[in-house]
Amino acid sequence: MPPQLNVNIAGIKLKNPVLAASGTFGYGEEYSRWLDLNQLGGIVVKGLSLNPHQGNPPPRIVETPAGMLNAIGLENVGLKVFLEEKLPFLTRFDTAVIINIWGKEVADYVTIAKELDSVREIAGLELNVSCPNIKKGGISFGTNPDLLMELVQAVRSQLTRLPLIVKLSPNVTDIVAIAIAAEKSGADALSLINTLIGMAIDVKTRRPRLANITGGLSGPAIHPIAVRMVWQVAQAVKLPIIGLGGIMNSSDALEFIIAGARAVAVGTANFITPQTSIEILNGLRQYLVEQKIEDVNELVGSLAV
Amino acid sequence: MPPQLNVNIAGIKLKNPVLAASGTFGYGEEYSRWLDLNQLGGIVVKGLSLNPHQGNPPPRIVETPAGMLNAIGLENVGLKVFLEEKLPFLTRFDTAVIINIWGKEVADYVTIAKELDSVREIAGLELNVSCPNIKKGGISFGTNPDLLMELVQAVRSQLTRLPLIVKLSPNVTDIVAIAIAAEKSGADALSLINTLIGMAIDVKTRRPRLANITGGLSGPAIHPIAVRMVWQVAQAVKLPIIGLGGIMNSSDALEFIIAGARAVAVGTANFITPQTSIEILNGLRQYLVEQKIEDVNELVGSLAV
Amino acid sequence: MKCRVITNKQLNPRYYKLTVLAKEIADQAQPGQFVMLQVNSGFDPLLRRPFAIHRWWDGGEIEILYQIAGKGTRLLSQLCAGAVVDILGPLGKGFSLPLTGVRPFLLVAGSIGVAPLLPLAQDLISKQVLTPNQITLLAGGKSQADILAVQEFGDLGVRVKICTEDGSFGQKGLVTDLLAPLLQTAPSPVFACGPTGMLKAVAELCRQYQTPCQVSLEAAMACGVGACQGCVVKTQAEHADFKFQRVCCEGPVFEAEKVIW
Amino acid sequence: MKCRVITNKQLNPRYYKLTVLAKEIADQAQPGQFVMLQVNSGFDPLLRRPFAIHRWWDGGEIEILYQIAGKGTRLLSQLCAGAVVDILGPLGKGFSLPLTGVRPFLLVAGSIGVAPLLPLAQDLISKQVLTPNQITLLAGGKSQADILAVQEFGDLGVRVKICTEDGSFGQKGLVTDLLAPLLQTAPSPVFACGPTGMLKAVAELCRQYQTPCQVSLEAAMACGVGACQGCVVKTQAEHADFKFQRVCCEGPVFEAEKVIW
Ligand SMILES: Cc1cc2nc3c(=O)[nH]c(=O)nc-3n(C[C@H](O)[C@H](O)[C@H](O)COP(=O)(O)OP(=O)(O)OC[C@H]3O[C@@H](n4cnc5c(N)ncnc54)[C@H](O)[C@@H]3O)c2cc1C
Ligand SMILES: Cc1cc2nc3c(=O)[nH]c(=O)nc-3n(C[C@H](O)[C@H](O)[C@H](O)COP(=O)(O)OP(=O)(O)OC[C@H]3O[C@@H](n4cnc5c(N)ncnc54)[C@H](O)[C@@H]3O)c2cc1C
Ligand SMILES: Cc1cc2nc3c(=O)[nH]c(=O)nc-3n(C[C@H](O)[C@H](O)[C@H](O)COP(=O)(O)O)c2cc1C
Ligand SMILES: Cc1cc2nc3c(=O)[nH]c(=O)nc-3n(C[C@H](O)[C@H](O)[C@H](O)COP(=O)(O)O)c2cc1C
Ligand code: FES
Ligand code: FES
Repeated sequence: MPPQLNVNIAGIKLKNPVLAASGTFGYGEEYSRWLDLNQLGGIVVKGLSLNPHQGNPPPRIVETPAGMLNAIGLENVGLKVFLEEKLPFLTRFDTAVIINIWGKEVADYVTIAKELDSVREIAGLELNVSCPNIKKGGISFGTNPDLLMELVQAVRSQLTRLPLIVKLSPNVTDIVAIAIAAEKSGADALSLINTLIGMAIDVKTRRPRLANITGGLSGPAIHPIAVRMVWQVAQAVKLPIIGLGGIMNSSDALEFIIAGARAVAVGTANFITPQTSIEILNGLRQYLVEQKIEDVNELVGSLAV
Repeated sequence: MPPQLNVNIAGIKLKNPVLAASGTFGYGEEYSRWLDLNQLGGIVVKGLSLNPHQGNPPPRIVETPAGMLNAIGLENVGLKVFLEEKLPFLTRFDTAVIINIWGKEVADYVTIAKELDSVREIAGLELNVSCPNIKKGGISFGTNPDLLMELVQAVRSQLTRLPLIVKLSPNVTDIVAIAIAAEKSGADALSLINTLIGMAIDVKTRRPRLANITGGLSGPAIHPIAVRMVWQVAQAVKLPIIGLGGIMNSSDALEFIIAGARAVAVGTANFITPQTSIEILNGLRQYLVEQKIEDVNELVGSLAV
Repeated sequence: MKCRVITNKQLNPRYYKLTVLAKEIADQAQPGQFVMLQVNSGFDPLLRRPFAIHRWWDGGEIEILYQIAGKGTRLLSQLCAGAVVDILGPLGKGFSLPLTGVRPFLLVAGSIGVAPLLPLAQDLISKQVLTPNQITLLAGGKSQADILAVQEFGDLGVRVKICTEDGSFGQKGLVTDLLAPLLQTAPSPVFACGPTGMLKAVAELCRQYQTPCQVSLEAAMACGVGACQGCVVKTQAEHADFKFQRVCCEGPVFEAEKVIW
Repeated sequence: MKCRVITNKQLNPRYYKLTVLAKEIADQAQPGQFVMLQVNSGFDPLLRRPFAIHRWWDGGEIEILYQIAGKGTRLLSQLCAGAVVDILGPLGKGFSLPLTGVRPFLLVAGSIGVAPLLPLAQDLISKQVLTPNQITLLAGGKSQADILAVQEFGDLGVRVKICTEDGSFGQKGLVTDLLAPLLQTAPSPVFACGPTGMLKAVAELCRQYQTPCQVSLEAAMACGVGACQGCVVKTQAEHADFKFQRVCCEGPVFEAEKVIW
C-alpha cells in the first residue's frame, strides 16, 4: 500500500504536505506550463494587499552563496484584481489555495482578511508579519510579541471560516517567544521561516546591489537556521507547523518534518527547478516506503535527541 | 606608492586590516606550516577560558550549503597552558595577538580579563558573548542588552591597558540595540558577526547530525547577513568595527570595509584555503591601486546609498 | 529539460558558442526569446542564467552565443560534448514582426547583443517581410573580438556595418555613430540588443528621428517565467506615472518608447 | 597546493583511483597519513575531503583510492586527466612502525580501509622490519566489489585472506571472523582501517588476546590541520575520565586501547 500523505493543517486538508511558498510561485499560472498544479498539496499565493502595490525599484534580486536576496517590495495586483483575474485560474486545480496577506497597519490586515473570509475557494490565510508597522515607527509586526498579538487577535476576530496561519520572521532573538505569542493570540497554525535580512555590495561601484539596500535571504544557505527554528518552536507550541526555508530536495523537506513540521513549502527552489515540489513528493513517498512508515503524520516531530 | 594598509582598532595598531578569526586559526601554530604568520594583520586566538575546557562530544561539525555548522563547545587549553605553551610561539611573529575570551558567568570573564591585562605580548581582548549565562537561566550574554552591559562594564573596569573588543552575536532581533549597549558600557571596538544558530538532521537515522543538536552556522552562506549587520551598526555607533562572516576572498572582505568595518577577520575560509588571508591582502592592495585609493581607511564606510 | 551538449566551441578568448539538443525548445522558439540554463546541478551558482536563443534547427539543436561574464559562464565554458545541462525555455516575448516591411530595417547590436538579432534577420527573410538587402546590421563593440556572427549575417545576404571603440575592426566609434547618419538619411525601424547604455542611446536617436524601435533588455533574473517579480523594468503606464514590467515575460523585447530609462 | 590530475580511473561502479602530481606531498608522505582534497573551487561542496595517501612515487605522483560516498566524491570522479585539484598534505600522524618485527603482523581492512594499509606493508618490507610472508592482509567487505588492491598486496608478496558479507568473494562473513582464529593461534600486532563498527570489533578482539593494535579512524573534518577541533575522538586520559583528541593531527592512527569507543 502506498504511504498515506494527507495532512491536516488546522482544518485545511492537504492531500500531501508539499506546498508552494508565497512569492515564489506567482499566482500559480506562471508555473502551470511546467508542472501539473493538481499534484501540489497547496499553493500559497504571492503576498496580497488590499490595493495593488508596485513594489521596489530594480535591481530587486541578487544571487549570494547558495542563496539569493530579494527586495521585491511585495508587488501584487491587489485584492480586487486577484479575485477577478487570478483566483478563477487557481480554482480550476485540485489543490488548496492559501492566501498570504500583508499590510502596513493592523487595519489593512483586518480589512483584507474580512473580505477573503467569505471567498469559498480559499482554504486558508497566511499572515506575512515581516512588514514594518508604519504606525509603530516601522518595527516589523513579526519581531515584537506585543505587536504580533495585537495583529493576530484583530485578524482572528474577523474570521468565521478561514484558518489563520501566522508566518514567522526569523530575524528575532527568540523565535519561541514569538511563536507562543502567535499561539496565545489565536493563530491556528504557524509557518516558518520567512527570509533573513541581508545585503550585498558591488565593490566596483561601492553601491548596494539592491535598490532597496537590504533584502531577504532565501535558498539553501538558510536551511540549517530554518530547521533549527522549526525544531525549537515544535517543542514549545501545539499548533501545526509549515516548515520552509531552503528546501531543495526531499531530504531537506524531511528534515523539517522530522523536526516537527506537518507540512513544508518550497520557495526559491521553484525558480531553479519548477518541478521541485513533485520531485520532493516522489522522494517523500520513496523514503516512507523504505522506512516502512505508513503515514507521513507518524514522521512529524520524530527526531530522536 | 603602494597603498597604505595600517589601521587602528581602538589603539591596536594593525599593519593591515586582515585578521584570523577566533576558533578558526587554532593557536596560530597549526597554520604556521601553511603561511607566513608575519603577513597577517593579527590573530584572534581560539576562545579562552580560565580553566581548560573539553568541549562537546563529537560529531562537532557538519557541512551545509555554502556553510558549516560547528558545535565545538569552546574546547580550549585554559589560561595557564595558553600562557605557558601557546603564547610564546605566537609572540615570535610580527602580528597583533588578540585573545578571545569567554565564561559562564560575569566573574569568569572578569578573572581572565584581569589576568590577561598584564600580559605584555597581548594587543587586545575580544569578548565572546554568545555563551549562555548560567546564572541567568542560560540566556546568552549577547542577546540581551542589559546582561551585555553588565558584562562589558564589569570587564572594562578591570582593564588598565588592553582595548576591549565585544564580539556580537547575530542571533538577535536588533543588532543595533546590542551594539549601542556595548558602546555605552565601555567597549572600545566591536566585532561582528559570530555564528548563526542552526541545525541539521540525518534523515536516515532521524537524529541530529551534531551531538550538541544545534550548532553555529558559518561560511559564505552567512556573508549577506553579516554585511547587513555591519552596515546597520556602522550607522549607529562610533566604535571601530571588525567585520566577519563568510569572507572567502578580497571582494567579500571589501564589502565589509565599504559597509563600515575598519578591519576584517577570516574564519571558515582558513579551513578551505589556509592562505586565504594573504590572498585577500593581495586582492585588497590591487583593488586600492585600481581604484586609486591611497589609504584603506578612506574606504571604510564609503558605501554610496 | 535535460539537454545534451553537442558542441561547446570557443570563438575567441571571451566568447563561446554552445550547441545542445533541445527539440521542444527548437520547435517553439521565436526570435528574441531566451532560455534559462542551469550550468550545473550544484548550488554554486544557485540560479539559472538567461541566454538568448541564437540559432535553432528542425533537427532540434539550439545554439547559444555567450560571453564569459563571471562564475556561471566560466563553468559553462568548461562543459564538454556529451555533458548534460538543464534548460528551461523558450521564454519571454520576442521581437514583434511587422507583416510587411515598408522600409529597410536596421538591426543594432552591441557585442553579445547580436545573439537574438540573427534569428530575427532569418525570420524577416524567410517570412518574406523583407529581402536580405533591405536589412542592415550595425555591429559595435569595444574591440575586434567583440564583433560576432558577422559571417552568419553575411551568409544571409544581410548588409553588415561594423564599428569598434578602439578602431581595431570597422569604423572607430560607437554603434550610435553608425546609426545616427543612417536615420538622418532615411528613418527606418530599429531592432536593438546590447548593453543598457547603448540601448538607451539608440532609443533616444529613434525618438529623435521618430522611427519605431524595439529593444531587447537585460535584467537579473531568478525564475525567468514571471513568478518572482525580480526582473522588472520601469515602463510607461496609462493611469500612473509608471509601472513595472517583467523583462522575463512581458519582455525581454520592449518598444523603446515605452521604457523609462 | 594545486596538483594536476594524471589519471582518474574507475575500478568498478563504486571505486576509483586518482593519480595526481604532488611532488612535495610524495616527498614527505608516511604510511597512514592523509591529504585534504578540494574537489572544486566553488562553494559546493564547501569543505575539503580527507583521503588516505594510498601510494606515492619518487617522481612525485601520489595515488588515492576512493569510493563514491556522496556529492564530493561524485564530483571527484568526474575529473579528467589534466584537471587541477587543490591538495593539502601530507597530514596527520600515520602508523607507528616498530623497528623490528618480533612476530608476523596482521593488516585488517574493511573495504576502502585498505587504502592506507598498502603503504604500511610496503614500508614494513622496505625497512626490513618484516619479510613479505610475515605480513597477512585480512580484507573484508560487503561484496566482491569492495575488495580492493588485492593485486598490489600480492605483488609485494604479502599473504591475503578475503571475506565478504555475501560470500561473493573469499570466505563468507566479517573480517573479524578471519581475525579471531588467527589471534587465537598466535597473537600478532594488528593494523586496521575501516568502518568504525569494524574497528571497534577488531580492537575488542585485540584487547581480548592482548595484542597491540593500531587503528586508523575516520571523522568529519573541516580543517585537517588541528585548528578547528572538529574531528575529535574520545580517548583515555591520565588525570581525567577521558580527553578529546583530534583525528586529523593526533591521529588518524591511534592505539586501539586508548580509544574510548
Ligand atoms: C534575456 C537575457 C538574454 C541574455 N542573452 C545572453 C546571450 O545570448 N549571451 C550572453 O553571453 N549573455 C546573455 N545574457 C547575459 C547573461 O545572462 C549573463 O552574462 C550571465 O547571466 C552572467 O552569468 P555569470 O555567472 O557568468 O556572471 P555573474 O558572476 O553572475 O555576473 C558577472 C557580471 O555580469 C552581470 N550580470 C549577471 N547576470 C546578468 C544578467 N542577467 N544581465 C546582465 N548582466 C548580468 C553581473 O552584474 C556581473 O557584473 C542575457 C541576459 C538576459 C537577461
Ligand atoms: C583520515 C581519513 C582518511 C580517509 N581516507 C579515505 C580514502 O582513502 N578513500 C576514501 O574513499 N575515503 C576516505 N575517507 C572518507 C572520505 O573522506 C569520505 O568518504 C568523503 O569525505 C565523502 O565525501 P562526499 O562528499 O562524497 O560525501 P558526503 O556527501 O560528504 O557524505 C556522504 C556520506 O559519507 C559520510 N562521510 C562524509 N565525510 C566523512 C568522513 N570524513 N568520514 C567518514 N564518513 C564521512 C557522510 O556522513 C555521509 O553519510 C577518509 C576519511 C578520513 C577522515
Ligand atoms: C522572490 C521572493 C518573494 C517572496 N515573497 C513573499 C511574500 O510575498 N510573502 C511572504 O510571506 N513570503 C515571501 N517570500 C518568502 C518565501 O515565501 C519563503 O518564506 C522564503 O523564501 C524561504 O524559503 P526558501 O528558502 O525556500 O525560498 C518571498 C521569497 C522570495 C525569494
Ligand atoms: C570551528 C569554529 C570555531 C569557532 N570558535 C569561536 C570561538 O572560540 N570564539 C568566537 O568568538 N568565535 C568562534 N567562532 C566564530 C568565528 O570566529 C566567526 O565569527 C564565524 O565563524 C563567522 O565567520 P566565518 O563565516 O568567516 O567563519 C568559531 C567558528 C568556527 C567555524
Ligand atoms: S525573472 Fe522572475 S519574474 Fe522575471
Ligand atoms: S579537522 Fe580541524 S582539528 Fe581536525
